[in-house]
Amino acid sequence: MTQIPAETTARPAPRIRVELVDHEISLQPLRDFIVDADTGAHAWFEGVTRRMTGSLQTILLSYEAFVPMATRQLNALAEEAAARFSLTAIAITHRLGEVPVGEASIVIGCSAAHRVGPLAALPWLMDRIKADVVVWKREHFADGQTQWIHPR
Amino acid sequence: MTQIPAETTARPAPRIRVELVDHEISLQPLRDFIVDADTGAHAWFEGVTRRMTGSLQTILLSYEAFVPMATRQLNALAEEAAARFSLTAIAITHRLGEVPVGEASIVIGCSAAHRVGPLAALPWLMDRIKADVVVWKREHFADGQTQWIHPR
Amino acid sequence: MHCRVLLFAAARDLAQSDALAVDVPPPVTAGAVLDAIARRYPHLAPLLPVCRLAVDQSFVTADAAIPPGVELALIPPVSGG
Amino acid sequence: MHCRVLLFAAARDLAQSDALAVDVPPPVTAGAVLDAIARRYPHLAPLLPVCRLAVDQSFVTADAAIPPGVELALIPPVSGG
Repeated sequence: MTQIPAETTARPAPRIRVELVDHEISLQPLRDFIVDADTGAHAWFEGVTRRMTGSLQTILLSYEAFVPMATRQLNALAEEAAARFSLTAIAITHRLGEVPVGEASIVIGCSAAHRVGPLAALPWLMDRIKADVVVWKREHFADGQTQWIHPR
Repeated sequence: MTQIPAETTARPAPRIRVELVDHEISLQPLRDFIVDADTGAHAWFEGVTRRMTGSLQTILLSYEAFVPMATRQLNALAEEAAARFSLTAIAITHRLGEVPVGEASIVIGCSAAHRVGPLAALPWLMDRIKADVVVWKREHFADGQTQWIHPR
Repeated sequence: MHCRVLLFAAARDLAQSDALAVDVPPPVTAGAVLDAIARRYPHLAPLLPVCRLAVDQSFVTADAAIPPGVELALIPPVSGG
Repeated sequence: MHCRVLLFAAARDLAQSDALAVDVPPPVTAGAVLDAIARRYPHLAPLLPVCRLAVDQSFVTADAAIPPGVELALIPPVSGG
Protein backbone atom coordinates (compact mmCIF):
# COMPACT_ATOMS: atom_id res chain seq x y z
CA MET A 1 0.00 0.00 0.00
CA THR A 2 1.29 3.42 -0.89
CA GLN A 3 1.25 6.37 1.50
CA ILE A 4 0.49 8.79 -1.31
CA PRO A 5 -3.18 9.90 -1.16
CA ALA A 6 -5.10 8.30 -4.01
CA GLU A 7 -6.43 10.64 -6.66
CA THR A 8 -10.02 9.94 -7.53
CA THR A 9 -9.06 9.52 -11.17
CA ALA A 10 -6.24 7.07 -10.41
CA ARG A 11 -7.03 3.44 -11.03
CA PRO A 12 -6.48 1.56 -7.76
CA ALA A 13 -4.15 -1.43 -7.84
CA PRO A 14 -6.00 -4.71 -8.38
CA ARG A 15 -6.62 -6.80 -5.27
CA ILE A 16 -5.06 -10.25 -5.58
CA ARG A 17 -5.46 -13.30 -3.37
CA VAL A 18 -3.75 -16.61 -4.12
CA GLU A 19 -3.99 -19.64 -1.86
CA LEU A 20 -3.04 -23.30 -1.89
CA VAL A 21 -5.18 -25.08 0.70
CA ASP A 22 -5.51 -28.63 1.98
CA HIS A 23 -9.22 -28.48 2.81
CA GLU A 24 -12.53 -27.90 1.05
CA ILE A 25 -12.65 -24.51 -0.69
CA SER A 26 -15.16 -22.06 0.80
CA LEU A 27 -16.69 -19.71 -1.73
CA GLN A 28 -17.96 -17.04 0.62
CA PRO A 29 -14.55 -15.59 1.61
CA LEU A 30 -13.61 -15.50 -2.07
CA ARG A 31 -16.82 -13.65 -2.95
CA ASP A 32 -16.28 -11.21 -0.12
CA PHE A 33 -12.78 -10.60 -1.45
CA ILE A 34 -13.68 -9.84 -5.07
CA VAL A 35 -16.88 -7.87 -4.45
CA ASP A 36 -17.01 -4.17 -3.90
CA ALA A 37 -19.52 -1.45 -4.66
CA ASP A 38 -17.81 -0.50 -7.91
CA THR A 39 -17.60 -3.94 -9.50
CA GLY A 40 -20.57 -4.71 -11.70
CA ALA A 41 -19.37 -8.03 -13.08
CA HIS A 42 -18.17 -11.13 -11.29
CA ALA A 43 -17.10 -14.29 -13.06
CA TRP A 44 -16.26 -17.61 -11.49
CA PHE A 45 -14.79 -20.91 -12.50
CA GLU A 46 -14.84 -24.07 -10.39
CA GLY A 47 -12.99 -27.19 -11.43
CA VAL A 48 -14.55 -30.18 -9.70
CA THR A 49 -13.57 -33.82 -9.44
CA ARG A 50 -15.91 -35.73 -11.73
CA ARG A 51 -16.83 -39.37 -11.51
CA MET A 52 -16.17 -40.64 -15.01
CA THR A 53 -13.19 -40.16 -17.32
CA GLY A 54 -14.09 -42.12 -20.43
CA SER A 55 -15.16 -45.50 -19.08
CA LEU A 56 -13.05 -45.25 -15.92
CA GLN A 57 -14.69 -44.41 -12.63
CA THR A 58 -12.74 -41.99 -10.44
CA ILE A 59 -13.04 -42.27 -6.65
CA LEU A 60 -11.00 -39.19 -5.88
CA LEU A 61 -8.19 -37.09 -7.21
CA SER A 62 -5.17 -36.11 -5.20
CA TYR A 63 -3.10 -33.05 -6.01
CA GLU A 64 0.49 -32.28 -5.19
CA ALA A 65 2.36 -29.04 -5.85
CA PHE A 66 5.82 -27.56 -5.71
CA VAL A 67 4.21 -25.08 -3.34
CA PRO A 68 6.54 -22.06 -3.34
CA MET A 69 6.91 -22.10 -7.14
CA ALA A 70 3.18 -22.69 -7.74
CA THR A 71 2.34 -19.81 -5.39
CA ARG A 72 4.75 -17.53 -7.21
CA GLN A 73 3.38 -18.59 -10.61
CA LEU A 74 -0.25 -18.07 -9.57
CA ASN A 75 0.53 -14.62 -8.21
CA ALA A 76 2.32 -13.70 -11.44
CA LEU A 77 -0.59 -14.98 -13.55
CA ALA A 78 -3.09 -13.11 -11.38
CA GLU A 79 -1.09 -9.89 -11.78
CA GLU A 80 -0.85 -10.37 -15.53
CA ALA A 81 -4.56 -11.19 -15.85
CA ALA A 82 -5.53 -8.16 -13.77
CA ALA A 83 -3.52 -5.86 -16.04
CA ARG A 84 -4.50 -7.54 -19.31
CA PHE A 85 -8.24 -7.72 -18.53
CA SER A 86 -8.65 -4.58 -16.36
CA LEU A 87 -9.74 -6.54 -13.31
CA THR A 88 -10.58 -4.96 -9.98
CA ALA A 89 -9.93 -8.09 -7.95
CA ILE A 90 -8.96 -11.69 -8.51
CA ALA A 91 -8.85 -14.69 -6.21
CA ILE A 92 -7.34 -18.06 -7.10
CA THR A 93 -7.53 -20.99 -4.71
CA HIS A 94 -6.13 -24.43 -5.57
CA ARG A 95 -6.74 -27.33 -3.27
CA LEU A 96 -4.00 -29.91 -2.64
CA GLY A 97 -4.26 -33.43 -1.26
CA GLU A 98 -7.33 -35.57 -1.77
CA VAL A 99 -10.35 -34.05 -3.53
CA PRO A 100 -13.42 -36.32 -3.56
CA VAL A 101 -15.93 -36.48 -6.41
CA GLY A 102 -18.10 -33.35 -6.43
CA GLU A 103 -15.63 -31.11 -4.59
CA ALA A 104 -13.59 -28.32 -6.17
CA SER A 105 -9.88 -28.56 -6.87
CA ILE A 106 -9.68 -24.99 -8.14
CA VAL A 107 -11.82 -21.89 -7.81
CA ILE A 108 -11.07 -18.66 -9.65
CA GLY A 109 -13.15 -15.56 -9.12
CA CYS A 110 -12.57 -12.16 -10.65
CA SER A 111 -14.41 -8.88 -10.85
CA ALA A 112 -14.40 -5.62 -12.78
CA ALA A 113 -16.69 -2.74 -13.57
CA HIS A 114 -17.84 -4.41 -16.81
CA ARG A 115 -18.33 -8.01 -17.89
CA VAL A 116 -15.92 -8.42 -20.77
CA GLY A 117 -12.69 -8.55 -18.75
CA PRO A 118 -13.70 -11.10 -16.10
CA LEU A 119 -15.29 -13.39 -18.70
CA ALA A 120 -12.17 -13.29 -20.88
CA ALA A 121 -9.83 -13.66 -17.91
CA LEU A 122 -11.19 -17.04 -16.78
CA PRO A 123 -10.36 -19.13 -19.87
CA TRP A 124 -7.02 -17.32 -20.26
CA LEU A 125 -6.10 -18.11 -16.66
CA MET A 126 -7.24 -21.72 -16.80
CA ASP A 127 -5.23 -22.31 -20.00
CA ARG A 128 -2.13 -20.79 -18.44
CA ILE A 129 -2.57 -22.65 -15.17
CA LYS A 130 -3.01 -25.99 -16.92
CA ALA A 131 0.05 -25.34 -19.09
CA ASP A 132 2.55 -24.10 -16.52
CA VAL A 133 1.60 -24.09 -12.86
CA VAL A 134 3.51 -26.81 -10.99
CA VAL A 135 0.60 -28.83 -9.67
CA TRP A 136 0.06 -32.50 -10.44
CA LYS A 137 -3.06 -34.61 -10.31
CA ARG A 138 -3.22 -38.28 -9.44
CA GLU A 139 -6.33 -40.26 -10.34
CA HIS A 140 -7.55 -42.92 -7.92
CA PHE A 141 -9.80 -45.30 -9.82
CA ALA A 142 -12.56 -47.53 -8.47
CA ASP A 143 -10.49 -50.61 -9.32
CA GLY A 144 -7.74 -49.52 -6.90
CA GLN A 145 -5.31 -48.28 -9.53
CA THR A 146 -3.74 -44.86 -9.26
CA GLN A 147 -2.13 -42.85 -12.02
CA TRP A 148 -0.28 -39.55 -12.21
CA ILE A 149 -1.71 -37.40 -14.96
CA HIS A 150 1.13 -36.04 -17.06
CA PRO A 151 -0.43 -34.61 -20.20
CA ARG A 152 2.09 -34.28 -23.03
CA MET B 1 -38.76 -37.39 -18.93
CA THR B 2 -38.93 -40.31 -21.33
CA GLN B 3 -40.12 -43.76 -20.33
CA ILE B 4 -37.54 -45.41 -22.55
CA PRO B 5 -34.68 -46.82 -20.45
CA ALA B 6 -31.61 -44.62 -20.90
CA GLU B 7 -28.66 -46.19 -22.66
CA THR B 8 -25.40 -45.54 -20.88
CA THR B 9 -23.87 -44.20 -24.09
CA ALA B 10 -26.70 -41.75 -24.79
CA ARG B 11 -26.03 -38.14 -23.97
CA PRO B 12 -28.71 -37.02 -21.54
CA ALA B 13 -30.68 -33.90 -22.37
CA PRO B 14 -29.23 -30.76 -20.77
CA ARG B 15 -30.95 -29.60 -17.61
CA ILE B 16 -32.25 -26.05 -17.97
CA ARG B 17 -33.67 -23.69 -15.36
CA VAL B 18 -34.78 -20.15 -16.18
CA GLU B 19 -36.33 -17.81 -13.64
CA LEU B 20 -37.37 -14.19 -13.37
CA VAL B 21 -37.57 -13.32 -9.67
CA ASP B 22 -38.45 -10.25 -7.66
CA HIS B 23 -36.16 -10.95 -4.70
CA GLU B 24 -32.46 -11.38 -3.99
CA ILE B 25 -30.96 -14.23 -6.02
CA SER B 26 -29.78 -17.20 -3.93
CA LEU B 27 -26.77 -18.97 -5.38
CA GLN B 28 -27.06 -22.25 -3.51
CA PRO B 29 -30.15 -23.59 -5.34
CA LEU B 30 -28.49 -22.66 -8.64
CA ARG B 31 -25.32 -24.51 -7.67
CA ASP B 32 -27.33 -27.52 -6.58
CA PHE B 33 -29.08 -27.46 -9.93
CA ILE B 34 -26.00 -27.38 -12.18
CA VAL B 35 -23.77 -29.72 -10.15
CA ASP B 36 -23.69 -33.44 -10.58
CA ALA B 37 -21.04 -36.11 -10.19
CA ASP B 38 -20.16 -36.07 -13.88
CA THR B 39 -19.62 -32.33 -14.33
CA GLY B 40 -16.01 -31.31 -13.85
CA ALA B 41 -16.34 -27.66 -14.78
CA HIS B 42 -18.71 -25.01 -13.48
CA ALA B 43 -18.65 -21.42 -14.67
CA TRP B 44 -20.61 -18.52 -13.24
CA PHE B 45 -21.39 -14.95 -14.10
CA GLU B 46 -23.00 -12.45 -11.75
CA GLY B 47 -24.02 -9.00 -12.91
CA VAL B 48 -24.22 -6.69 -9.92
CA THR B 49 -25.47 -3.15 -9.44
CA ARG B 50 -22.41 -0.96 -9.15
CA ARG B 51 -22.17 2.41 -7.51
CA MET B 52 -20.55 4.55 -10.17
CA THR B 53 -21.29 4.96 -13.87
CA GLY B 54 -18.82 7.53 -15.06
CA SER B 55 -19.14 10.35 -12.55
CA LEU B 56 -22.76 9.53 -11.66
CA GLN B 57 -23.54 7.75 -8.42
CA THR B 58 -26.21 5.06 -8.67
CA ILE B 59 -28.41 4.34 -5.66
CA LEU B 60 -30.19 1.38 -7.18
CA LEU B 61 -31.31 -0.04 -10.47
CA SER B 62 -34.78 -1.22 -11.21
CA TYR B 63 -35.56 -3.75 -13.90
CA GLU B 64 -38.74 -4.36 -15.80
CA ALA B 65 -39.44 -7.14 -18.29
CA PHE B 66 -42.03 -8.29 -20.78
CA VAL B 67 -42.10 -11.43 -18.65
CA PRO B 68 -43.61 -14.11 -20.91
CA MET B 69 -41.45 -13.08 -23.88
CA ALA B 70 -38.28 -12.74 -21.77
CA THR B 71 -38.89 -16.17 -20.23
CA ARG B 72 -39.35 -17.69 -23.67
CA GLN B 73 -36.19 -15.96 -24.98
CA LEU B 74 -34.07 -17.06 -22.03
CA ASN B 75 -35.24 -20.65 -22.38
CA ALA B 76 -34.43 -20.58 -26.11
CA LEU B 77 -30.97 -19.10 -25.45
CA ALA B 78 -30.29 -21.68 -22.73
CA GLU B 79 -31.26 -24.49 -25.10
CA GLU B 80 -29.08 -23.08 -27.84
CA ALA B 81 -26.12 -22.56 -25.49
CA ALA B 82 -26.46 -26.07 -24.12
CA ALA B 83 -26.31 -27.54 -27.62
CA ARG B 84 -23.62 -25.21 -28.94
CA PHE B 85 -21.29 -25.58 -25.93
CA SER B 86 -22.09 -29.19 -24.89
CA LEU B 87 -23.39 -28.16 -21.49
CA THR B 88 -24.73 -30.58 -18.92
CA ALA B 89 -26.82 -27.99 -17.11
CA ILE B 90 -27.54 -24.30 -17.24
CA ALA B 91 -29.37 -21.97 -14.89
CA ILE B 92 -30.28 -18.36 -15.68
CA THR B 93 -31.93 -16.13 -13.10
CA HIS B 94 -32.76 -12.49 -13.77
CA ARG B 95 -34.05 -10.31 -10.98
CA LEU B 96 -36.77 -7.72 -11.65
CA GLY B 97 -37.76 -4.68 -9.61
CA GLU B 98 -35.29 -2.78 -7.48
CA VAL B 99 -31.73 -4.11 -7.18
CA PRO B 100 -29.59 -2.19 -4.66
CA VAL B 101 -25.87 -1.57 -5.09
CA GLY B 102 -23.92 -4.78 -4.48
CA GLU B 103 -26.77 -7.16 -5.29
CA ALA B 104 -27.06 -9.28 -8.43
CA SER B 105 -29.45 -8.52 -11.26
CA ILE B 106 -28.45 -11.64 -13.20
CA VAL B 107 -26.75 -14.90 -12.35
CA ILE B 108 -25.85 -17.49 -14.97
CA GLY B 109 -24.31 -20.81 -14.03
CA CYS B 110 -23.45 -23.65 -16.35
CA SER B 111 -21.63 -26.95 -16.14
CA ALA B 112 -20.09 -29.60 -18.34
CA ALA B 113 -17.58 -32.40 -18.15
CA HIS B 114 -14.78 -30.09 -19.35
CA ARG B 115 -14.05 -26.40 -18.92
CA VAL B 116 -14.06 -25.06 -22.48
CA GLY B 117 -17.83 -25.14 -23.04
CA PRO B 118 -19.00 -23.43 -19.85
CA LEU B 119 -16.33 -20.73 -20.14
CA ALA B 120 -17.28 -19.98 -23.74
CA ALA B 121 -21.01 -20.15 -23.00
CA LEU B 122 -21.02 -17.29 -20.48
CA PRO B 123 -19.87 -14.43 -22.73
CA TRP B 124 -21.98 -15.77 -25.60
CA LEU B 125 -25.06 -15.83 -23.37
CA MET B 126 -24.44 -12.41 -21.88
CA ASP B 127 -23.97 -10.87 -25.33
CA ARG B 128 -27.19 -12.43 -26.57
CA ILE B 129 -29.12 -11.49 -23.44
CA LYS B 130 -27.96 -7.88 -23.61
CA ALA B 131 -28.83 -7.67 -27.31
CA ASP B 132 -32.26 -9.26 -27.37
CA VAL B 133 -33.91 -10.26 -24.10
CA VAL B 134 -36.80 -7.94 -23.32
CA VAL B 135 -35.63 -6.58 -19.98
CA TRP B 136 -35.06 -2.88 -19.27
CA LYS B 137 -32.97 -1.20 -16.64
CA ARG B 138 -33.73 2.11 -15.01
CA GLU B 139 -30.98 3.96 -13.16
CA HIS B 140 -31.85 5.79 -9.97
CA PHE B 141 -29.13 8.36 -9.29
CA ALA B 142 -28.11 9.90 -5.98
CA ASP B 143 -29.42 13.28 -7.17
CA GLY B 144 -32.97 11.89 -7.45
CA GLN B 145 -33.01 11.59 -11.24
CA THR B 146 -34.06 8.37 -12.90
CA GLN B 147 -33.33 7.26 -16.44
CA TRP B 148 -34.31 4.32 -18.58
CA ILE B 149 -31.24 2.78 -20.19
CA HIS B 150 -31.92 2.26 -23.87
CA PRO B 151 -28.57 1.51 -25.50
CA ARG B 152 -28.63 2.15 -29.23
CA MET C 1 -56.92 -2.81 -39.04
CA HIS C 2 -57.25 -1.87 -35.38
CA CYS C 3 -54.06 -2.80 -33.53
CA ARG C 4 -53.38 -2.78 -29.81
CA VAL C 5 -49.67 -2.55 -28.93
CA LEU C 6 -48.06 -3.28 -25.54
CA LEU C 7 -45.60 -0.66 -24.25
CA PHE C 8 -42.57 -0.96 -21.97
CA ALA C 9 -39.93 1.13 -20.23
CA ALA C 10 -39.41 4.62 -21.71
CA ALA C 11 -42.12 4.03 -24.33
CA ARG C 12 -44.66 3.34 -21.61
CA ASP C 13 -43.54 6.40 -19.66
CA LEU C 14 -43.79 8.62 -22.76
CA ALA C 15 -47.27 7.34 -23.56
CA GLN C 16 -48.26 7.28 -19.87
CA SER C 17 -49.94 3.95 -20.58
CA ASP C 18 -48.90 0.30 -20.82
CA ALA C 19 -50.61 -0.11 -24.19
CA LEU C 20 -51.82 1.99 -27.12
CA ALA C 21 -54.17 1.47 -30.04
CA VAL C 22 -53.78 2.52 -33.65
CA ASP C 23 -55.71 2.00 -36.88
CA VAL C 24 -53.34 0.81 -39.58
CA PRO C 25 -54.36 0.99 -43.25
CA PRO C 26 -53.57 -2.06 -45.38
CA PRO C 27 -51.14 -3.59 -46.17
CA VAL C 28 -50.61 -4.09 -42.43
CA THR C 29 -46.91 -4.67 -41.95
CA ALA C 30 -44.75 -4.13 -38.86
CA GLY C 31 -43.35 -0.99 -40.47
CA ALA C 32 -46.85 0.30 -41.13
CA VAL C 33 -47.76 -0.24 -37.48
CA LEU C 34 -44.71 1.75 -36.36
CA ASP C 35 -45.57 4.53 -38.85
CA ALA C 36 -49.13 4.67 -37.56
CA ILE C 37 -47.85 4.92 -33.96
CA ALA C 38 -45.53 7.78 -34.94
CA ARG C 39 -48.41 9.72 -36.50
CA ARG C 40 -50.89 9.09 -33.72
CA TYR C 41 -48.45 9.47 -30.77
CA PRO C 42 -45.91 12.20 -31.62
CA HIS C 43 -44.44 11.94 -28.10
CA LEU C 44 -43.23 8.45 -28.99
CA ALA C 45 -41.84 9.38 -32.39
CA PRO C 46 -38.23 10.08 -31.28
CA LEU C 47 -37.94 6.61 -29.69
CA LEU C 48 -39.55 4.65 -32.54
CA PRO C 49 -36.58 4.49 -34.94
CA VAL C 50 -34.66 2.35 -32.41
CA CYS C 51 -37.63 0.19 -31.39
CA ARG C 52 -38.48 -3.28 -32.67
CA LEU C 53 -41.92 -4.81 -32.96
CA ALA C 54 -42.60 -8.21 -31.43
CA VAL C 55 -45.48 -10.29 -32.80
CA ASP C 56 -46.68 -13.03 -30.49
CA GLN C 57 -43.42 -12.57 -28.55
CA SER C 58 -41.04 -12.89 -31.48
CA PHE C 59 -39.19 -10.03 -33.18
CA VAL C 60 -40.22 -9.33 -36.77
CA THR C 61 -38.70 -7.19 -39.51
CA ALA C 62 -40.41 -4.08 -40.89
CA ASP C 63 -41.80 -5.89 -43.95
CA ALA C 64 -43.45 -8.68 -41.93
CA ALA C 65 -47.20 -8.94 -42.50
CA ILE C 66 -49.29 -8.60 -39.33
CA PRO C 67 -52.30 -10.93 -39.29
CA PRO C 68 -55.36 -10.09 -37.20
CA GLY C 69 -55.54 -11.31 -33.62
CA VAL C 70 -51.82 -11.42 -32.84
CA GLU C 71 -50.23 -9.82 -29.78
CA LEU C 72 -48.11 -6.78 -30.67
CA ALA C 73 -45.42 -5.29 -28.43
CA LEU C 74 -43.24 -2.25 -29.00
CA ILE C 75 -39.71 -3.14 -27.82
CA PRO C 76 -37.32 -0.27 -27.03
CA PRO C 77 -33.60 -1.11 -26.96
CA VAL C 78 -33.17 -3.64 -24.15
CA SER C 79 -30.81 -3.24 -21.20
CA GLY C 80 -31.12 -6.36 -19.09
CA GLY C 81 -28.32 -8.45 -17.67
CA MET D 1 29.40 -29.62 -10.54
CA HIS D 2 27.36 -31.45 -7.94
CA CYS D 3 23.66 -30.72 -8.44
CA ARG D 4 20.73 -31.61 -6.22
CA VAL D 5 17.40 -31.73 -8.04
CA LEU D 6 13.91 -31.74 -6.45
CA LEU D 7 11.47 -34.38 -7.76
CA PHE D 8 7.67 -34.37 -8.00
CA ALA D 9 4.75 -36.59 -8.96
CA ALA D 10 5.65 -39.54 -11.22
CA ALA D 11 9.33 -38.56 -11.22
CA ARG D 12 9.42 -38.80 -7.45
CA ASP D 13 7.62 -42.14 -7.50
CA LEU D 14 10.01 -43.53 -10.13
CA ALA D 15 13.05 -42.40 -8.14
CA GLN D 16 11.44 -43.35 -4.82
CA SER D 17 12.83 -40.12 -3.42
CA ASP D 18 11.85 -36.44 -3.38
CA ALA D 19 15.29 -35.36 -4.60
CA LEU D 20 18.28 -36.75 -6.45
CA ALA D 21 21.90 -35.74 -6.89
CA VAL D 22 24.05 -35.83 -10.01
CA ASP D 23 27.53 -34.68 -10.97
CA VAL D 24 27.39 -32.65 -14.15
CA PRO D 25 30.55 -32.01 -16.19
CA PRO D 26 31.03 -28.45 -17.48
CA PRO D 27 29.56 -26.57 -19.26
CA VAL D 28 26.68 -26.97 -16.78
CA THR D 29 23.50 -26.21 -18.69
CA ALA D 30 19.92 -27.30 -17.99
CA GLY D 31 20.21 -29.79 -20.84
CA ALA D 32 23.43 -31.20 -19.37
CA VAL D 33 21.68 -31.67 -16.00
CA LEU D 34 18.85 -33.60 -17.67
CA ASP D 35 21.38 -35.72 -19.59
CA ALA D 36 23.25 -36.49 -16.37
CA ILE D 37 19.99 -37.52 -14.67
CA ALA D 38 19.12 -39.83 -17.57
CA ARG D 39 22.51 -41.58 -17.32
CA ARG D 40 22.54 -41.87 -13.54
CA TYR D 41 18.82 -42.75 -13.10
CA PRO D 42 17.70 -44.94 -16.00
CA HIS D 43 14.28 -45.45 -14.37
CA LEU D 44 13.60 -41.76 -14.93
CA ALA D 45 14.85 -41.69 -18.53
CA PRO D 46 11.45 -42.31 -20.23
CA LEU D 47 9.88 -39.34 -18.42
CA LEU D 48 12.73 -36.87 -18.96
CA PRO D 49 12.01 -35.86 -22.58
CA VAL D 50 8.74 -34.27 -21.45
CA CYS D 51 10.13 -32.70 -18.27
CA ARG D 52 11.26 -29.12 -17.81
CA LEU D 53 13.91 -27.86 -15.40
CA ALA D 54 13.11 -25.02 -13.02
CA VAL D 55 15.98 -22.93 -11.66
CA ASP D 56 15.13 -20.97 -8.54
CA GLN D 57 11.45 -21.61 -9.35
CA SER D 58 11.51 -20.36 -12.94
CA PHE D 59 11.48 -22.54 -16.04
CA VAL D 60 14.65 -22.42 -18.14
CA THR D 61 15.47 -23.67 -21.63
CA ALA D 62 17.95 -26.48 -22.27
CA ASP D 63 20.81 -24.11 -23.13
CA ALA D 64 20.47 -22.03 -19.93
CA ALA D 65 23.67 -21.99 -17.85
CA ILE D 66 23.24 -23.29 -14.30
CA PRO D 67 25.28 -21.31 -11.76
CA PRO D 68 26.33 -22.92 -8.46
CA GLY D 69 24.03 -22.62 -5.46
CA VAL D 70 20.71 -22.41 -7.27
CA GLU D 71 17.66 -24.57 -6.50
CA LEU D 72 16.92 -27.09 -9.27
CA ALA D 73 13.58 -28.84 -9.75
CA LEU D 74 12.58 -31.44 -12.32
CA ILE D 75 9.08 -30.57 -13.53
CA PRO D 76 7.03 -33.32 -15.22
CA PRO D 77 4.07 -32.20 -17.35
CA VAL D 78 1.70 -30.41 -14.99
CA SER D 79 -1.95 -31.32 -14.48
CA GLY D 80 -3.37 -28.85 -11.98
CA GLY D 81 -6.62 -26.93 -12.23
